[in-house]
Amino acid sequence: MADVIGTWIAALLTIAITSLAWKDQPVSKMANHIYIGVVTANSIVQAWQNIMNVGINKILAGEFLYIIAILLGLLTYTRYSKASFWVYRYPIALVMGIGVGTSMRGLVGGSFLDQIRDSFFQLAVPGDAMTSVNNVIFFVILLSSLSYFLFTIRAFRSETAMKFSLLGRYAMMGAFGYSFANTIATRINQYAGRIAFLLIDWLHIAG
Amino acid sequence: MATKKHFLENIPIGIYFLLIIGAMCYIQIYPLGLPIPVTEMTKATYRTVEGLNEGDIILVDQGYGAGTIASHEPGFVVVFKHAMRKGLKLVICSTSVEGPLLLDSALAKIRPESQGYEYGRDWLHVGYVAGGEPAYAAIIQDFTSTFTMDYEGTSLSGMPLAQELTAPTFEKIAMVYVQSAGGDVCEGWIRQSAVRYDIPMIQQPLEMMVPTILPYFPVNCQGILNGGIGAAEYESFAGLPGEAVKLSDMLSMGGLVVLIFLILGNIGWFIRPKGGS
Amino acid sequence: MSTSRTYKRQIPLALTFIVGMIVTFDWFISWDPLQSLTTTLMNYQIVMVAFMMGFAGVNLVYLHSRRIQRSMSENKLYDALLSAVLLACLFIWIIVGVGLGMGSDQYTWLFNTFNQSLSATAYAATLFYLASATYRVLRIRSAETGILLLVGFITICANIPLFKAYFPFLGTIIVWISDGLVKYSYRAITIGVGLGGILMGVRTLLAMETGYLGATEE
Amino acid sequence: MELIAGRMLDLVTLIALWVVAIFLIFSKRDIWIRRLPALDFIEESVGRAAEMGQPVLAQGFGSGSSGIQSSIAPQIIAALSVLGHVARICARHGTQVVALMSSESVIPVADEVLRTAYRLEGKLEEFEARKEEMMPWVPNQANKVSAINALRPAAHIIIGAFWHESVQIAEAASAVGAVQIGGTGRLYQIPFFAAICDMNLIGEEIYAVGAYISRTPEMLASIATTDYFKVISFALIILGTLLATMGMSGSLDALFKW
Repeated sequence: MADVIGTWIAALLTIAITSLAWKDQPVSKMANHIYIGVVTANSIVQAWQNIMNVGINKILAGEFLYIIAILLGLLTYTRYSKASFWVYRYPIALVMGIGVGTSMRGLVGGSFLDQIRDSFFQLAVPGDAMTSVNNVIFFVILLSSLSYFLFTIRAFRSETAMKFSLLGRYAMMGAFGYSFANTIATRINQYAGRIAFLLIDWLHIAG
Repeated sequence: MATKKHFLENIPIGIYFLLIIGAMCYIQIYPLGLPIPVTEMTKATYRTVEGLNEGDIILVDQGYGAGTIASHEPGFVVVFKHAMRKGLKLVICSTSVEGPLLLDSALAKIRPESQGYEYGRDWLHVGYVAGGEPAYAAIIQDFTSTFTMDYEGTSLSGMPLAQELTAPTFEKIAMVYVQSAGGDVCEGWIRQSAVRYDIPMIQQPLEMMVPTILPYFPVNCQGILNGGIGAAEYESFAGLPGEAVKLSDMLSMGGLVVLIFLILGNIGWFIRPKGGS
Repeated sequence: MSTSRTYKRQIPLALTFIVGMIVTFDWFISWDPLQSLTTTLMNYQIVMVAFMMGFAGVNLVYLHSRRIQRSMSENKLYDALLSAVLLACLFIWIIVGVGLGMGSDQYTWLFNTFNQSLSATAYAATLFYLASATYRVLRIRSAETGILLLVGFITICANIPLFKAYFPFLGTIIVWISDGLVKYSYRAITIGVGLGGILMGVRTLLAMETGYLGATEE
Repeated sequence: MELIAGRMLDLVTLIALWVVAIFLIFSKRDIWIRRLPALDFIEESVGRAAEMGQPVLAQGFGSGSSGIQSSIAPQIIAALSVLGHVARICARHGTQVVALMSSESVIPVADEVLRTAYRLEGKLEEFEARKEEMMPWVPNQANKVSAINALRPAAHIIIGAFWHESVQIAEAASAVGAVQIGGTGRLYQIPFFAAICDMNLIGEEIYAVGAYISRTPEMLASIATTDYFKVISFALIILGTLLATMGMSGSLDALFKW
């Protein structure tokens, strides 16, 4: 019984949210408000499980240093007090430092050095004209796109250099076309999932 | 903007939407079952999993929410099934708050017990993990110092698979499989596991995010599944048909309608009499 | 005044710098104490961020309780009802999820019925905005949009199994596009974004990006 | 305690980046920066809107908890620099400028930016009188679309940080016939702006435009530092390609495995 009611509610909510694309009206507004409430609540519930798993359980098991983590976590809520707002800065400063350090150290290898290392093209592949031509094209695409993002180097402001970087802009536009079309595929896929739900689980038409 | 639009540009948007929905419903009821051509990228993903040895451990970030379940769940199911065929072990965590709650639906399609897979020995689920990139680094450095219990609240100390993951965890993981709708998540995992420890990695981002992961392929990321399309290809290439193959017919029909309207709109725009600037 | 400034501003900024440096050098130096310190810091981070996820809830309570009051006084009853329902959902979900546990049948039912259908549809419904944009706005206005449209057109075709099955050459073209055009033009963007991210880190650790400290006074 | 083999080049590069950045920031050198065509386009379209007496709408100033305290802060700051520039043109012509606010942490900063713009044009009282309608609080997406429909702007400046609302707002503004300039550092949203907007800024270009207008020394120094390293990568790619073509890439590979 609970399943049947659940399916009906889910189906009606699906339709209500879809209608939002058409026009903003009372029913879709209600669905939207429920949505915000339940999504926020779920993330709080999951966060709670995380605090238990990574923090409180360890304290119970005797790792008392994790009391500091819990305290720091609680201190974040001082941001709602005007007088002791500054206390909030301690945990956020730690979070910021750890986050920045973690991403910075990985960016050097991941988005700089490894990217260069993977860009050494063999421009003349013996006996494979097609690959050679492609490699020359890709080499030009990469360099021209890269030169498009030079803003403070005067040498790259000559007319030829600007034309070269314009080539990069065109290449990127092509890449955006790919991305755009892929987004359409993503959304159709997701909507297909909803239609499958409506037709199979709710209306039992197809299967 | 002053010129009048040609009627081809002015078909009421409601009719257009109904056509999309109608076409997709129609094909769901009367499916075509078209063959799915498999791209090189999907084959590379398949080969990465196929190249692992029996007993190897895969770390899975089942980081999808309900919003992208149609694209991601088939990808999770098919890789899990493939891993079972190969005798691989799976450790599942999730960087999405909705991920852990969606696992049951995927497990119902996988049914690990049917292959003799035992929870705690062959696979494990620790649930959601907050904290972003530092969290991935913590997991990959020392799994057992980060987690104390699994998603259901059972202590990890009694689970043989968890005990295999003591520090240094990165030496014990044979592959990382990331599924996410967040770019920071995908690239964060690449940096903390693939760049740092050269652990083989496959990813299933959404179709729209693939371009941002492509620069890492194949040096840091050995395989990319192109969202739901990639999952469908994997299903047919691995011979493990599932949900994604079914959805791909709807993708065909929906895409076709969008394509037709794109062409109509442009034709209308071209033949519209242009006045002034 | 100056001591309060030290506590309220300078120590937090110094903390960011020190912690950032510790975490950064852990990548390059193999030394067990350093490694266990960073792992602990990262575990702390998980707990702190988990706590911060509660902010969204507090903000909602604050915003919507005010809205209920205002709507009631202006006699907009439906608006008040909307906010009330939102808050009711928030509390019911948290009580059931934390009280009975996330794995409980009750919470699973709530999640599968509400969260799943709403989230899935909210994202999927963007399809319609996207579709209407493709139809009403996407035009060959210039060489740039022409290229964008051409590649987009080929990609939509290649994403449709129907076409790919009958026109095998689409497969070859799409591989050229994705593994060549897209990969290398995005690589230029990746390099730029990566360097920009590092510089953002440098500025943060040097206390030049201090927005995260909140209110600018003091 | 020892350095980890295979990460030497990473370490050297990171230290080099720090050194160059610190040098450029603290040496207070005058850094030249290219004027982007997009800026001309912004001035032109805002000017036209002003002549026609139609409002200019700007958005992209964060969303919810992703405000000035989050990792997207540089994008918001760039967006605010552009807003200040646009607001001055509007103040001069007496045109309405509207900046949609969706993150609380940004409001005080945006207030300051608009106030400065109006003060520089000697119209501070006008700002004080119409402050409320200049910075409406529009937290969610559906409301952004209705705000566009209600205002019917002639120019729509969408520079800053955007999430999946990008398609909706760009489509809605295009339907009311606004000239649009889009740009964001959030990569997934760039394609929509590229497809829909009349002029678009790709990724980092928004920081360059922001720095060109605001002339903040740290920001200029950051852009210059990244530029130098891009030139280095440029040179390394050419060198590596030459060596690979001649079949002699061994030594360079060794460098990257150092």
